[in-house]
Amino acid sequence: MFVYTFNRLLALIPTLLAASILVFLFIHLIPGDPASILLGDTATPEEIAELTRAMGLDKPLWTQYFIWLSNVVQGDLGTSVFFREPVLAVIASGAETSILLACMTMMWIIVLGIPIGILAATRHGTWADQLASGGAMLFASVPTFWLGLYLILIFAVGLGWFPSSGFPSITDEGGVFNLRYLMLPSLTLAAPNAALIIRLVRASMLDVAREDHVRTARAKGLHPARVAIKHIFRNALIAVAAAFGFTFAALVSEAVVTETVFSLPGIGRLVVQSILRRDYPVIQGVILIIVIFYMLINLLVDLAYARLDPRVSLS
Amino acid sequence: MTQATSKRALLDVRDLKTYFTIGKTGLFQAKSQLKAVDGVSFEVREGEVLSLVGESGCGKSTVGRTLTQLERATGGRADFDGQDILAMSPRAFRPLRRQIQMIFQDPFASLNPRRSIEQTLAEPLFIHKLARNWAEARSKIVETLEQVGMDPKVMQRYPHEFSGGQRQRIGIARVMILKPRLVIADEAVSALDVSIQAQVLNLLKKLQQDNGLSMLFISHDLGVVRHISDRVAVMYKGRIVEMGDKSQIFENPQHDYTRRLLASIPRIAQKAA
Amino acid sequence: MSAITSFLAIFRGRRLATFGLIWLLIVVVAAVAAPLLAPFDPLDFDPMVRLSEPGWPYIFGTDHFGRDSLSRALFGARMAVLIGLGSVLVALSTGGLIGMLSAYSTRLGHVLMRLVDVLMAFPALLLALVLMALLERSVLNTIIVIGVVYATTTARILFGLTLKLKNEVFVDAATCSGAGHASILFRHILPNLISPLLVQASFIFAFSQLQAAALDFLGLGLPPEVPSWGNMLSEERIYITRAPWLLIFPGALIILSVFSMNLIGDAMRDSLDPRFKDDIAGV
Amino acid sequence: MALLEVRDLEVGVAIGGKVLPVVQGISFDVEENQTLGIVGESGCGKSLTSLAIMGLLEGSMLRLTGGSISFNGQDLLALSPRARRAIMGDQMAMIFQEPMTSLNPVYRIGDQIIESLRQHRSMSQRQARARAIELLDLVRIPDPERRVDSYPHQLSGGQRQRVMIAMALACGPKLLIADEPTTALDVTVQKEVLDLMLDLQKRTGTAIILISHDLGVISETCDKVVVMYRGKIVESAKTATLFSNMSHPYTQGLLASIPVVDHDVEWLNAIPGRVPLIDEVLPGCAFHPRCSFAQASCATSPPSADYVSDDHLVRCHFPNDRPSGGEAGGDA
Repeated sequence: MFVYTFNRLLALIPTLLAASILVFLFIHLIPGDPASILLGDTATPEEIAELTRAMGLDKPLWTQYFIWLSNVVQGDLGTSVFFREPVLAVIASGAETSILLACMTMMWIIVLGIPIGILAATRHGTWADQLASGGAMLFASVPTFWLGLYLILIFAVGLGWFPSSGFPSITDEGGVFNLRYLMLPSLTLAAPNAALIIRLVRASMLDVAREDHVRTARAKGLHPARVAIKHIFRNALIAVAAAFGFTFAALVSEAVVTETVFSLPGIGRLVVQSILRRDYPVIQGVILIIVIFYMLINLLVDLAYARLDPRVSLS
Repeated sequence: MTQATSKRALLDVRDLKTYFTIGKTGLFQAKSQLKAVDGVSFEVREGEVLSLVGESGCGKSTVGRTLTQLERATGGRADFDGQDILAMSPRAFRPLRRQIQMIFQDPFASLNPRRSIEQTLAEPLFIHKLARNWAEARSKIVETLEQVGMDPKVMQRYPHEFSGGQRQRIGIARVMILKPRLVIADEAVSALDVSIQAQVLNLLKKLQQDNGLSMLFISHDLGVVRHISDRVAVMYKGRIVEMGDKSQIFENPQHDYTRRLLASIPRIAQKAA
Repeated sequence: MSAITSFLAIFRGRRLATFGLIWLLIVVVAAVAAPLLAPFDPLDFDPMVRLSEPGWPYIFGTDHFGRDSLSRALFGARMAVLIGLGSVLVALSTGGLIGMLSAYSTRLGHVLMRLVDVLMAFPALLLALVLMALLERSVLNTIIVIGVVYATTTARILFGLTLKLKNEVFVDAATCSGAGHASILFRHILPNLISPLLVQASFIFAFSQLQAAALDFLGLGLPPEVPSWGNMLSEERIYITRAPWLLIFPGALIILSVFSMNLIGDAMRDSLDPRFKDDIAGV
Repeated sequence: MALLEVRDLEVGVAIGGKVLPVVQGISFDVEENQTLGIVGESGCGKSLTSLAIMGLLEGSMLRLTGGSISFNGQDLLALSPRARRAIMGDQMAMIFQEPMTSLNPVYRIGDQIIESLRQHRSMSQRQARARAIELLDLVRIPDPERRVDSYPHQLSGGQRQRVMIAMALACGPKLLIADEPTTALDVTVQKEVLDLMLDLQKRTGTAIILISHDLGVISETCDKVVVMYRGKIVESAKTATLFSNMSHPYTQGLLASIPVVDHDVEWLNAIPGRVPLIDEVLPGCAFHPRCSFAQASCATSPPSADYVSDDHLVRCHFPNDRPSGGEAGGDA
């Protein structure tokens, strides 16, 4: 297990390096002088000269890359044009909101997606199945922001059950009750993804149900519910686990929209605002961090996958 | 059945080796090798049927796939009509493919589901320039389909419209249409039901005799092997453990493995016969 | 002819998917005939009638500039079809070719699929946002960006499918007949990829609508003056309480179209060869 | 009274709103300590018959449309699903054709045997594990204490089939249904597995239904044989009687189609044509289009199954008007 994890981490390095080159090149793809792009419109010629020297912007591209990379490795992602603060600090300020939002969303996805998926598969062909799988497909077809706006209209403006926007930290007054601010955003974000998981659980279970070993399990005289959970769902979980990596990617993408709809101080909204503010150092930093995070998530998914399926050899 | 010993070798295989690299998953893991075929020598003479018989994983199919360049040989040589076909580049080997043809096991997988029977049978004709136009191709297709016992009217149909036995006949037609000199039959009747297997086996035997074909017949079924071969080679773990005339292998087996194989076959106790 | 009948056969006994097909036909007709069908110019604004409720002559009501919503929705169908088809074209042609060639030629595959892996390390909408940050807001750029995002997944899928097909016995059989690489790739492998590609195309079409709407909403998609369903939602979102119809109509149009396309894709996937089904992750 | 009595069993497959018959009027008895062979080519309905007896048809397009199954004096079809499950895996067990896919890949083989044991016997986990090791030893898996913790993919095909047998025998069933148990195995392994099954039968007295397409396997292992063609029994008899006095043209043709290892045959006496499709309607004898003895009446009226001698049942209009056995047997 350890050796496998280590091997997998090593295998990430080339992809990560390649991705970092793309992220590095991002600044250079923008028309204009990199130093003025990084410093924004208000920069003085002295500042530009200083940055050009510090980042080796007058040197060949690959030298610039290594200077940038060594800065990144030391935690220096540059300075935000808009905030005049280190990029890492700017990103960190949005981390709490985004991570909590992601966790709550994942909870909804699992709590809603898996049981409904199992229900649809075990009641295959009945009205319950049609309702669940048809409903899931409908939810997967709804634009996230549209759903968010209507949830605000109904549950925040109309019924007043939940706040409509913003998120004070859970360390502020209110403590964990501040999580109610994330109720509607997490449901919004969960809806399309839970829908995908419902469809996936159902489809994988129907596939597994046709396999020979399920017939063996039934021939033992096991109760159908036991066959469904222990033999069908357990094996279908392998395919579902593999999809959680994609779900995470979808989550990151849709979080950008959701955080914007609900005005949450998270990393997603930071990306959009930075793009609109042309705050390129922040964009670059956020992308790099998300890519690293995404790769680690995929590694976790692979490890979980290997645990779920003994045929995947870990040695 | 002719006495084959006097005939000249059409295919002469010497010390054939085919290894596969398997199981490299981590950076620190050594590659391991699977020696599927590990030093096999035999010859197929003009007009004879040599069978390669053995159990699953013994490497018999890999021999056939290596000789048709579907797998790359690791070592050894195979002289077809005096030329080493293993040393040839795929491009140089291509013209020779007309003479060395292969029949596959699975009649459901060996025909492209998106191509009609006519398209499937015409393709080799056009590749090897045995037909200049569709009219010529069609007349050859009709002739070959009749040869394998199929109604030529089925030409426009697609593989899914046929049963397993019919598909295998089409597969044989694809081979016979090129008038090859050597046919490699890889478990050609194994996937068929007994009554259909008998039909196809009779057909193969008749085609072989009528055309004086040389055949390398790869099979796990000793009954089938006895029925069709002149000589038999028994394979075990990548090597040939015993080779000889059919009568010798079946009546007077020398190697322990051959004996065990023969003893394992369930016999029909038929008193009245 | 038989291709059409066998396509229609998929919808036999599937009422929802048939409904989806009909709805999409309506959208296509609306897109083609928008100038004939639209009662007003979609860009013409009349401050006198701003935010009028649905009724006569403004069947879907008017927006806060006083533009006719129905006319904008009809021209929006144009954008929907254009973006859908465009993204499909970009994704399938680039991603499809990369995936197919990579699987067929192992050496080329190593390089190309690494590149795809790297691109896939960027979550979809994020990749689109970053690309849009570099580009001007325009219809063509939106199409290219969404197409590129789905080109990566398409390449992955086609890589897997081609690898499977390459190992099919009928490919071996064609090799033994003497067929060359081009013939194997285009006569033997490609025809077997058509149906999976169509399924993939229908899912890309569906997703591209959602992505385009999201980009519009974030102010990074089509130029604001272009009448698209996403822009209609984006511009009028602050009027959600005063004029809810302004968001309901375009929202419903997007949902119905995406839902229909998903239903069609799902129906088509069900009719696929079971071996290929798992490779295509749709809804 | 026999252990298992099957009477007029009918199975249909639901396709496009219609139910097509795929198994029709199957009747036979299985006694304790006896092995009954069911032989036929693919699509003849032999596997469906076994699934119907076991109670595994539900949940698919297949329906049991008629007949009765009495097991150990109980009418199985009258039982509640719960009572039926209490018999499955306990008094009646089954092993399947594909040893590679018939075990759940994600569980250790020991746990899969233990699951069977604890489903029907009140046993502690520890007791069940000890019993699982005993069972693995019984089916001659080497080093059972260690192997009990193996996953299926770590075993060979033959070993997996032994595990399947161990699992089936876990609760000491009165009837074991083996559906093509050795078809996917090599001949040497086949022999070992068949020998093992017969040996265990000798010790436990279990009745066996062996389903196979291989007349050789049937001939070597069974006491009684049922030959099926297109969903019906065409001939059944004691093994010795059947193989020395084959009376149905299909059975004779089947035998003549097999290339034997013990002597040379120039041409096989193959049955012409192919098995009719399930939606083809044949008003007369289903075999008549392929039968070289067919007469006009064969095409129009279906033959009934009649006894030609004690225990020897044949479904043919002319069971005695032809030279029997050897003539079509194709010896050269």
